[in-house]
Amino acid sequence: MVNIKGWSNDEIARKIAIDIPDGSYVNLGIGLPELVAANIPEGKEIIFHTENGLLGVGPPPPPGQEDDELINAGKKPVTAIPGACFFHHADSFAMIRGGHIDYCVLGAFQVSESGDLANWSTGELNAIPAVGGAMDLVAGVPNIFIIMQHITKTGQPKIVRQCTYPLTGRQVVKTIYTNLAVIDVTPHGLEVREIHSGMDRETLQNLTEASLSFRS
Amino acid sequence: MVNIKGWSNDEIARKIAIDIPDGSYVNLGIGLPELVAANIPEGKEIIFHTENGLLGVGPPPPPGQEDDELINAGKKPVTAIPGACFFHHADSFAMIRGGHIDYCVLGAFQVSESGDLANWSTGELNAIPAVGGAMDLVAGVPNIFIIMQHITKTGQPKIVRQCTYPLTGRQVVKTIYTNLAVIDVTPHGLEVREIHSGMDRETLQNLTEASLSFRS
Amino acid sequence: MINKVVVTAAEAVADIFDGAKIMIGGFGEAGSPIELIHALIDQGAKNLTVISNNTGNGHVGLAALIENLQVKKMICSFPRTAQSVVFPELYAKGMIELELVPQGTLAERIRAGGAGIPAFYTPTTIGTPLAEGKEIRHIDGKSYVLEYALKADFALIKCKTADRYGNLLYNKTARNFGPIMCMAAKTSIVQTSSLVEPGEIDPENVVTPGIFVKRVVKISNPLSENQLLRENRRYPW
Amino acid sequence: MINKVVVTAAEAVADIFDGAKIMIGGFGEAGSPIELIHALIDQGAKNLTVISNNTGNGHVGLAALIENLQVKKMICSFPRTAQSVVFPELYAKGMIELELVPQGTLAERIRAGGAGIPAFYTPTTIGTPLAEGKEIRHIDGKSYVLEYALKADFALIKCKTADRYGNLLYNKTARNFGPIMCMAAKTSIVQTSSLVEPGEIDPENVVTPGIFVKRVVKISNPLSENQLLRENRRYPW
Repeated sequence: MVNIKGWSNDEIARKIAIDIPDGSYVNLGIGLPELVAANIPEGKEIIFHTENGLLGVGPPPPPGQEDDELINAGKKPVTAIPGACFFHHADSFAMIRGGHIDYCVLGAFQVSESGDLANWSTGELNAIPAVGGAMDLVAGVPNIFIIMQHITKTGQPKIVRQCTYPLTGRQVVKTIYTNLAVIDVTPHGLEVREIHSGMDRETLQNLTEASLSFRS
Repeated sequence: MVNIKGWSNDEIARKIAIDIPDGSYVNLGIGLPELVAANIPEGKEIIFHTENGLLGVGPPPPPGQEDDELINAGKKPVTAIPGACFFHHADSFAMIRGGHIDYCVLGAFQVSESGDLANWSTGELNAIPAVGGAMDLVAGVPNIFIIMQHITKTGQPKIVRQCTYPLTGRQVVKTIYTNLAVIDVTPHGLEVREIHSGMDRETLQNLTEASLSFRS
Repeated sequence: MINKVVVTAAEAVADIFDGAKIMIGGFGEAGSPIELIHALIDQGAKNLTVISNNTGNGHVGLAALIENLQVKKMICSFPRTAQSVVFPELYAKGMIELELVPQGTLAERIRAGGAGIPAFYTPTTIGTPLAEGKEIRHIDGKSYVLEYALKADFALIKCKTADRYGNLLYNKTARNFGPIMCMAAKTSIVQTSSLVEPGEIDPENVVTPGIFVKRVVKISNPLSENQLLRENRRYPW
Repeated sequence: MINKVVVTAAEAVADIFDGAKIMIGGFGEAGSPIELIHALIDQGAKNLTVISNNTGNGHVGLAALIENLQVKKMICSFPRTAQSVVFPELYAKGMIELELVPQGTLAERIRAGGAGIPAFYTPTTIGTPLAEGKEIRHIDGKSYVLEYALKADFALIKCKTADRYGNLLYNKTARNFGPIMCMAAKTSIVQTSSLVEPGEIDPENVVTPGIFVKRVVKISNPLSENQLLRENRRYPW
């Protein structure tokens, strides 16, 4: 195991926020991905979608002003920006499945070298399966970004040749943002676009089961 | 040919209006069927649907108060009752196809003894085909009532063994209201429920290609 | 005169029968028709199949219905949430069935049920274990699974404003599954905080047209599930 | 900053290319985006496939586009109305193709195109000539035909109120195909009588969410097709 911490979660989220073009419609998964919203650079206007029926998600409300009926997909209280709109679940997933949401940022258990994603089940026998909207998002949104730690808490690689966990979708991931590197999924395999300054290529490859190429 | 005129169009429409239960949701076809709305008995509340996106169609507006953007399926100006609502075409046909509209009243070129309906095309070679919402209505609405003259202008029967014109739907008609009789389509064939006082059974049968039975 | 208003929640759910298929609105707490669910607990119908996005929280609302052993099977997309304890326990014991459906497919199947579309193709689940055993079809070079419509005998829905025709307005993200469940259920039962005269809702703004609604009950101050959870309440109390 | 407002109708339709598939809103006159259509006549794109419920009236709007020989094929449910003269003439001469689609199937195919549903089953047309050659499937004892989604390169839509995000409100029965066509077209172009600031449209009342709209043009006082017909006008004038 390597002791490098690499970028903070906010730093990773910031990289994603920079890569998402001005004017995009974006859905953020529950947990880490939610950090992206707070890291959008000044002057860039991004519209956030939450699959439970709101386009134009604003920042969290001030304490005491939470509304039980204004929440995001993670069931956390949010606000609505001026110009927002509410709609029902079939319309919300029409936006997703129909390819209208430009970017989606999700967490992951595993990503494979061909961009397969496993993020809904660790396949444990007694666990209750729960999928939510993840499979719809990867099936419908053209640009799937993954935000995650590069390895598991026990040091296992999360970027693998083949996912061993049940898949959320096949060949769906576009770019993986970890604490150690930014990696594009290309037709020729995984290509490292950026590497943390405390990392060298060999160490990064050692922490990654799938083989990496490096942009020169 | 027989010279009996039978019931007036308004009298036929009135019979239909009496047969539609209080509280029903009803779609009226273009032309003759529109007469039903004006003949609803006092005290009965019927909600009229028009497939171009309005539930709660009211009476025609007073002259000079027409609104080009408040029309019915026949493109005639209408009004909206208090409690009406507007919606888009996919939602409107969800009401129709989903079985939510209780009754639909349509005109017909021909009705067969098994309840087949032909009302969209006379099959002429050079005619431009045009179907509108008729096939959706007969596929989705559980109770299809037909309002029409018993025979054509040239004396041909319109109630036939087999439709010769292209079908709108198979086994869809529930009751036929003509100027001469009210006829139910039953599993045992056509059953005359009411006959115009100037008509006898034999004459009616002579004006009808399909064979009729009579409720005793 | 059309008047879909019934006076009590008990009256509204009285004819729900053993073995009924029931859609229950809500995404987590938002939109959960808690008073109608409690009335159903009092009423006691058993062997229900419930279609709802989640499985309830704590020991109130949908969780209490499950805890009361009235539910044979859940059809949902996300059966565990932070505060969901009842379902996981019964599921581990094999005392309740689960049909897991991706959220968008769940919504589309319900909408299809209401719209008279018996089945449709969707890209969701292709290449995953949830597509196993399903019919797959290739259209224009992409793969899709065949999914069937969902319908129900009853729907229990919460809204903000209603009139006697059953026209509905919802509140913010509490709208979620309400409109499509009203479409897909034979008998849609709606609790509303506010009851108005026909025409008071602008016809341009109606979210659920009255044609999709059978009964409306006024519940002026609906309980807050979050509040009940904080107070550790259990239904029946 | 997101700003979908473009200044002129000419600019809004400038990139419509020869051979494009275009959805045009409206049910008869109601909702017909007459200024956008006239801009498309001025622009001159040819060999268009047009998806619209009707084929226009008199010699203005959609009828004028057809008369100007820019339309190769119409996909519609009702190609003849009392005042439709141009299409019947060209059709009789074999100068324009027609795909006839029942109105509800047309609406559902467009909605499917916008919702990422490639195909679905419907009971409409079963037993009729319009089902000939189509795949038929039996589900729960009933027969259904398979219908495919409709998508388009562009949509031309008329609305009442819009903001710079492209959130839209419509006027009465002029809503008709607008919301679903905005969903199904890659580039939805909308003319609006009124332009407001974001937030002025209540988020509960938005009919078309801005995500489905690419361009908005303000046309304060749109022409009345009926008025033009009464005056026997022809476009180009």
